[in-house]
Amino acid sequence: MTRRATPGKAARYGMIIDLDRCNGCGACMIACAVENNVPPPDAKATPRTGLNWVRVFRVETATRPAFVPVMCMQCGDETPCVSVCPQNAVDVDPSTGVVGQIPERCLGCRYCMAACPYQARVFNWRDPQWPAGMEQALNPNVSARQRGTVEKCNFCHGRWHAAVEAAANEGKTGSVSYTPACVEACPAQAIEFGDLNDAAFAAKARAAGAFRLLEPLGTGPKVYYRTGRAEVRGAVSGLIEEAKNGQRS
Amino acid sequence: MFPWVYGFSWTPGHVIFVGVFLTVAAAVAVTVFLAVFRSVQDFRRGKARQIAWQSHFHDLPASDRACRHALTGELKGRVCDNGFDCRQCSVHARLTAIETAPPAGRLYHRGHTWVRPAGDGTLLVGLDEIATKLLGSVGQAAAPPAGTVLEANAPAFTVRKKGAEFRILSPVDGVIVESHDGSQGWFARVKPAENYSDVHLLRGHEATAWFQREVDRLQMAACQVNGMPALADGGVLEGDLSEVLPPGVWESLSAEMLLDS
Amino acid sequence: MKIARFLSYFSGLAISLAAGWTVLPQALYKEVPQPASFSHAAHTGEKGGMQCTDCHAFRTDGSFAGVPKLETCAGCHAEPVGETASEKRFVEEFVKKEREPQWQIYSRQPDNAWFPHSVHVTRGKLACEGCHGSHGKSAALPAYRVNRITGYSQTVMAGMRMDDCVACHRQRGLSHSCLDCHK
Amino acid sequence: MVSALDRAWIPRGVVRAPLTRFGLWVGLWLGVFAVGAYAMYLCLADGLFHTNMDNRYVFGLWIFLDLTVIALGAGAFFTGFLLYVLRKKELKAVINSAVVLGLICYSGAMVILAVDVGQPLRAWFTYWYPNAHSMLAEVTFCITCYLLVLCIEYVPILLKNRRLRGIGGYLVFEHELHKLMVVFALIGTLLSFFHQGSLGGLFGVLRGRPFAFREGFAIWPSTFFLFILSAIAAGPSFIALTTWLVEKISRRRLISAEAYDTLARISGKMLMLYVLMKSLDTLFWLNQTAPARGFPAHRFYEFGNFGGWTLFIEIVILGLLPGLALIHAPLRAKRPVLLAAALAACAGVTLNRFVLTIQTMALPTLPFDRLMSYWPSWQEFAAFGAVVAYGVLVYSFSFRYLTLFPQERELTRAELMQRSQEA
Amino acid sequence: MIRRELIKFAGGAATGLAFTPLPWRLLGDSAIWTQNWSWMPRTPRGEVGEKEANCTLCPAGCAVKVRTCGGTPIGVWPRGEAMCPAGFAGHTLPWHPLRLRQCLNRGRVSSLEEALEASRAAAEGGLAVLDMLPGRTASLLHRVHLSGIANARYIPAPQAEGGTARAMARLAAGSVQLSAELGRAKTVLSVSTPLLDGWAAPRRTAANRGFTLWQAESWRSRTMDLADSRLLIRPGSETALLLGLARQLLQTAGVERRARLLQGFDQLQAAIAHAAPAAAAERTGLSEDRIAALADALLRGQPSLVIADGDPLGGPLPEDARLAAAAVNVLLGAEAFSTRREPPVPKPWRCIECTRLEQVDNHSIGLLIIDEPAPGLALPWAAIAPKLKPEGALVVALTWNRASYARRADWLVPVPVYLESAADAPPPPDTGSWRIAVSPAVLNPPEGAIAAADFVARLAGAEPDSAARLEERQKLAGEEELEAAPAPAFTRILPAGTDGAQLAAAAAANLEGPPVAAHGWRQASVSPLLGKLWQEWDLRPAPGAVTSHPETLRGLGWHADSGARLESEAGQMQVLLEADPTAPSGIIALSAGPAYAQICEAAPNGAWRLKNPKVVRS
Repeated sequence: MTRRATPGKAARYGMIIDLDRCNGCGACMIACAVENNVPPPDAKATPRTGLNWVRVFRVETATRPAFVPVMCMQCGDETPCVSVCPQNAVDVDPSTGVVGQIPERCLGCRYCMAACPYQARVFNWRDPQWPAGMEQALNPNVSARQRGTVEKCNFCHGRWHAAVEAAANEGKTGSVSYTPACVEACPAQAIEFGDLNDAAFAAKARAAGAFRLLEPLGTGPKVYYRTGRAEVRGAVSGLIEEAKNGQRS
Repeated sequence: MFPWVYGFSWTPGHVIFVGVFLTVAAAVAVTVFLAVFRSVQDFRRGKARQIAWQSHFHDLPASDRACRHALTGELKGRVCDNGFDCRQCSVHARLTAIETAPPAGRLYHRGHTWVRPAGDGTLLVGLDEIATKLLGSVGQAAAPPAGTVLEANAPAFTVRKKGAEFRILSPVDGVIVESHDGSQGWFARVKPAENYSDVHLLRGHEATAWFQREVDRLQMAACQVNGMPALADGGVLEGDLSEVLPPGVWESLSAEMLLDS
Repeated sequence: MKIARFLSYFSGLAISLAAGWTVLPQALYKEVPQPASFSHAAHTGEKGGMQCTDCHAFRTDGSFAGVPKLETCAGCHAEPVGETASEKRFVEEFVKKEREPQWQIYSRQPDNAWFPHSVHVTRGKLACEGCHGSHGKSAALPAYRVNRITGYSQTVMAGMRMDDCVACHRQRGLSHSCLDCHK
Repeated sequence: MVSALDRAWIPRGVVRAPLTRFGLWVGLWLGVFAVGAYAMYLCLADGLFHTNMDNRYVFGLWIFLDLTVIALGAGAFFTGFLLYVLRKKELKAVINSAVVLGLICYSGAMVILAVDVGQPLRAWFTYWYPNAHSMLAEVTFCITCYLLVLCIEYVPILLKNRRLRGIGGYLVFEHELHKLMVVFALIGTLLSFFHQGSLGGLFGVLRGRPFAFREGFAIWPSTFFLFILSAIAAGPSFIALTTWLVEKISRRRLISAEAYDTLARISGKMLMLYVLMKSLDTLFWLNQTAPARGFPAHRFYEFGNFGGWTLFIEIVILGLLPGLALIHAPLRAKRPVLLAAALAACAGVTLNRFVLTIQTMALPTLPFDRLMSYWPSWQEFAAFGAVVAYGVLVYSFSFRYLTLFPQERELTRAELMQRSQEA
Repeated sequence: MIRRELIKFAGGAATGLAFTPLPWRLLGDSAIWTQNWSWMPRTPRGEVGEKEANCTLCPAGCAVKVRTCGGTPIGVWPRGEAMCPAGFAGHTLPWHPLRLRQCLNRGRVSSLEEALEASRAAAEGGLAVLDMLPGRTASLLHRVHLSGIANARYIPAPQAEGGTARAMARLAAGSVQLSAELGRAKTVLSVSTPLLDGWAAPRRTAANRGFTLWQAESWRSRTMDLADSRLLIRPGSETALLLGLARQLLQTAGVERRARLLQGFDQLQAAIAHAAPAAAAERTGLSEDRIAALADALLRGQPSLVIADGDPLGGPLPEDARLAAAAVNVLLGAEAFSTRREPPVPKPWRCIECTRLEQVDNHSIGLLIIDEPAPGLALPWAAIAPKLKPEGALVVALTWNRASYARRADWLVPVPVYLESAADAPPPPDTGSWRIAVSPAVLNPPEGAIAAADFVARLAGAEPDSAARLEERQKLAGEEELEAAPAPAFTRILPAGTDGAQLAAAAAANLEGPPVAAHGWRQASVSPLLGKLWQEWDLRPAPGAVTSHPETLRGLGWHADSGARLESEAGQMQVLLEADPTAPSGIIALSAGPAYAQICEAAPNGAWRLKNPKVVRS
């Protein structure tokens, strides 16, 4: 259910993550939490009820373990979460390709979380709490989400807003370029962010060795992974033919 | 949901979805409104009491709804589905067409009341033997005053006794001219309405066969409570039952017989 | 006898209609006093001679500064300039004690809405009056009424809600997808 | 004074438990309801962390039992359909009980959904900004409509009460409404056809969950039709079971053997049809749909506790066997066999709902993720206990003060006649 | 009749209500209310600006830019180089739940003046300043102010980082500060040191490290995962491995010829006499050809380097391991070492000498001032306690939090933290090139907070002007970074007085300890947000997590995912037992949070040791 896009200005943002560079330090997870005002864990939080918009999996392979950051893939075709949300709280944004999760309309039925093949959506099981006084240090470009609503990575849409605002200040229109928090935070520059509509970036995304998670499901994810190690590709992509040579524990 | 709401979009899927929902909601609303409208109509046309009896009748167990002709053995096991109102009953019309004896003596109504034309064009209405047995003479039971309008099968008056109340159905249409304390057996002299017909009342051999069956029923209902003086030879009980029987039993027994469950 | 039967029904109907249409709109809003009184007319009139942008300016990074801070007022009002009592009170209460006045903002949008003035004013060339009405010409601050349940001011609930923004975007054929305005 | 009032409200010609025993029974279930209400308050006021659900198990005990309760509540619309549309007269004995059961199941499910949703105050958004493609939006619309229809069907039973009958035109309105009952039966069937189906569609459309995803006809996945079939199969069995249970508790004979037989026969036929369609669908799914999406069958069943046996039990033991028992007349005549088969049919539907909600969540989709297990917290059990208690209370009061089983007076009298012959 | 009228009236009112805005407004407004709950925080409003700074939370001192909104920091982002996860949450340190905001005297709120008086009174009995993060300008200022106080000592807390470089300094000619220049090394052997994980290494990741890494460790650490070759050794067998390696290196002619000329060659011979390849293999658990392959790789991959510092929170490696590592480095020619260039100190500052903790004799400190400026710094209390006077000793903790040393201190004085006052980071351990990394004051500290250097200055009656002095030093040092000077020639293999046999004996002695590999992640305690990595996700072991192979757990009778208490003579801490099938069996990996140091003993050889540890099911 997407409204008319501003003509000639649509971007399809995507990411390329180089699994050979990522060393699982977790800087992207903390930077993402700071940028998007995600509350710190409360006493009873567990890895299964925690709020993380990007999660770095450790994947055992025959040689060295690989570290795989998994976030919302902003699926382009047949977006599973958009078609299931009963009140249109989820919508593919025409001008950026980002799948928008609007907490103000979300009524917390969590059906989109069941639909997401990447489990990239998390739920506010309790009221978010920050240490006293820390509200002054929250990011003004992102609003805090209430208890009982779903939230997910939106490619740091707060930064897209800031970029649009800056471009407007100089009178420019059209699609803007900006850097999400995890891309800026990665010490190994393992994550690349760009517009899949622009040929160079798209070519790099579809270069040899690049693959997408759960591609045969046909949801059209926009986050590409790249690795030179066959056993990592087998273990991470789970595709039948690669799985043979990559040992899966 | 509606076109002026922000999220509305004219895609076929959306329009069909909302359309079906609105039509179903409308259908439900119309049906309920229709039911209410018809009820108001019935009220206006005064058919309320009639319908009340009809729907009440449907609740009675099948054995209480035996057709008069089943009693006399003409129709095996037929159950009346018209609230004992044989006036519109096609089966009855077919059967009585054969037998045309003029009504002589008392005509009985299934609610245990009888009617007897008193020479001067009025009708005498009274409780039959079983009803008087159960309720004692109508006297104590404050028969309806003169001037009340009676309707066949509608409650003529209510008998309140020992904390229980039973309504007595009126066998005829008409206006009460004179009421009586029942010591001579009748409790009201009624001027019949113009379209009065006593077709639905039992007479002659029907009455006797019906009366016999009512006695069986009375006896069977009475033996529901053990320790009751059961009559070995099937003779009729003596005296006023309301004194003899314990109140709980008497009350359910009378309700049984007067078809007021 | 017929009307009498429905008398109580219609009286109930009348009372609830009256209550709903008159009492509710007033009861739903509560009035919050402004910390001090302020007259736009006095400042921008021929006596004051100031421009809107003297106080409501854009910052260097293009974001809109909104209501001026105390030091902007203290610039001219270190000492009472005019002779009105309210100005004298303002100087004693706030300027002398350096206490930042907590102005109630009429057009304060909720936290989840992103309204960039640079897009609408700097690039879009929209006039302030378009959304804010003639607030700039008012002689005194109108009463600030806030909705008890939602916490939005009456100005926002009346004319600056999502439907109003979307209507404007639709007129101009601009995109109004969720992520355009929600943050 | 109270016992007199109580006696005045109990319909004549039937025998009910003495007020003390009934009061005890109500007190017990009120206690269960109170505990559950407290658990619901905790979840609504504090937050859903009181449950053991998490970002993987987004649906837990509540959604699983909701689906089961609504599937078993399908007895209401199906009995109504059979009685009013297909004129199966003997079902007149159970129609009132079926309607009350349906009302309890659906209203209970709605209450639990209100607690399960993170922001219940925004529930009306689904009506105001509906997403036509979402199965959940369709379920929400249909269930609320059908709940309305059920309430309308419950009204005549209520107005038949001995005391209410006396007031004004109630009986007249009841009579007129009864004449229009056919319309409500048809609307009920249409609505139930869609929401039972959509509840199945909820999981069939999940492109992201190959374990649950099914292709189907137009926009409806095959689980849409399977859910309807299984609900129709389980509905009559559930009514037979509940009637037998009420007979045991109240120690009165309520419906004739012939009514039992009809219920069982229809349930059996539907069950056989369901088993056939379910087997076909499973074969197609295991060999064609899932492997095409990169998920060969072994990836679903290689984990210890959710092995292939769930599939076998669901289709064969709780599907085929009860089906055969129910369609075979002499077998069906023996009451214990009928009851066992009915119970098995209901258990089969429950297991099917369990597999589609809990097992779908348990299985990992990402190759490097792992199987996770889940056990509900006491708040979840207590909250559902409250709904069950609410149901039992409504049923108990309806059974005591309204005539749910018209044949009961007939049977009681026949029993007395028999007893008097022997004496 | 009235009842019927009432019902009718209510019915009329209800239908009327449906046609008023009341129910619909309530419905709409209550939904909007759920979007603006009063207890949800409102994000700050104001101008978003950026300010260049350096992160001073650890010696790496990464270049950062602090994004502010209306003057309050709302995020710290890398400026050019990389940053570790904790750096991104550094700006929330001022609001850390454990933050100390007022002076406390044993829990009672008091004032700075009272603290100063009590300190002056106790100072007569001998003043000592224990600096938990030495090498900063503030450390210099401590030494400057202490020069004005009679028998005052400045004690830098022993750091794990740079241990090998300090050991190498004792082998080089002339007293000089050395630094392991990882930038110039081609092959590195890291022994139980988290080289790629928090050892001042945010800049160094698996992809851009520029050298081949051999990691020798006794648990499956993150560096082990990312290393090129992995050597799983038994806990405590570091010295045995290094001596075996030395013996292997001496097989090659060139190395032996050069080594003969150096002093202490005979002590080395005595030490490696017992380190026959079979013995070394048996002690470390590696195969002989694995050690040979290691030696061969180090020789061919010159310039190569061996680092055996140990873990910042798990405890430094024993002295003998560092000496053995130094010896191996000398055998390899140690081209990768360089002389550390210190930023210049302004002429008028006269500083007293540093006294190492071991040199301080017992019961000699009347007033101990602990300067703990940043989170994640640890030193066993058992090492400090004996130094205090038995009676009348006063402990003043100038600390940022109410937890770590606060339990032991009589006085707690709040200090400004990162971004609350101008401060600089100590020199980085992995490079000799010099720079000053200063973090400016973006926020004002809570009133009542005083910089540690100013506290000591006021104690000494001097001017509390630490900010001005930092600026003075920064101006003096100028902006450009001076390259590291080449390392001086090495005249010895083992320092004078090291008895070779004693070194070999120590190698054997270390093996008796419990098979516990203590390791810690210093950045974990910077902010609760770091819990995202170990509590809300399992990317890192939680502080206090005991992880080992399921069989090992079963063997010890513990069952996984259960809480327990680890007790030793010096104290106890809460632990969580976790089973990890990919962990090496027979070894217990203890993720030491800040609490671990409190329950350790400081062994004479500098390592932290758990005195007869017991695990009690809690």
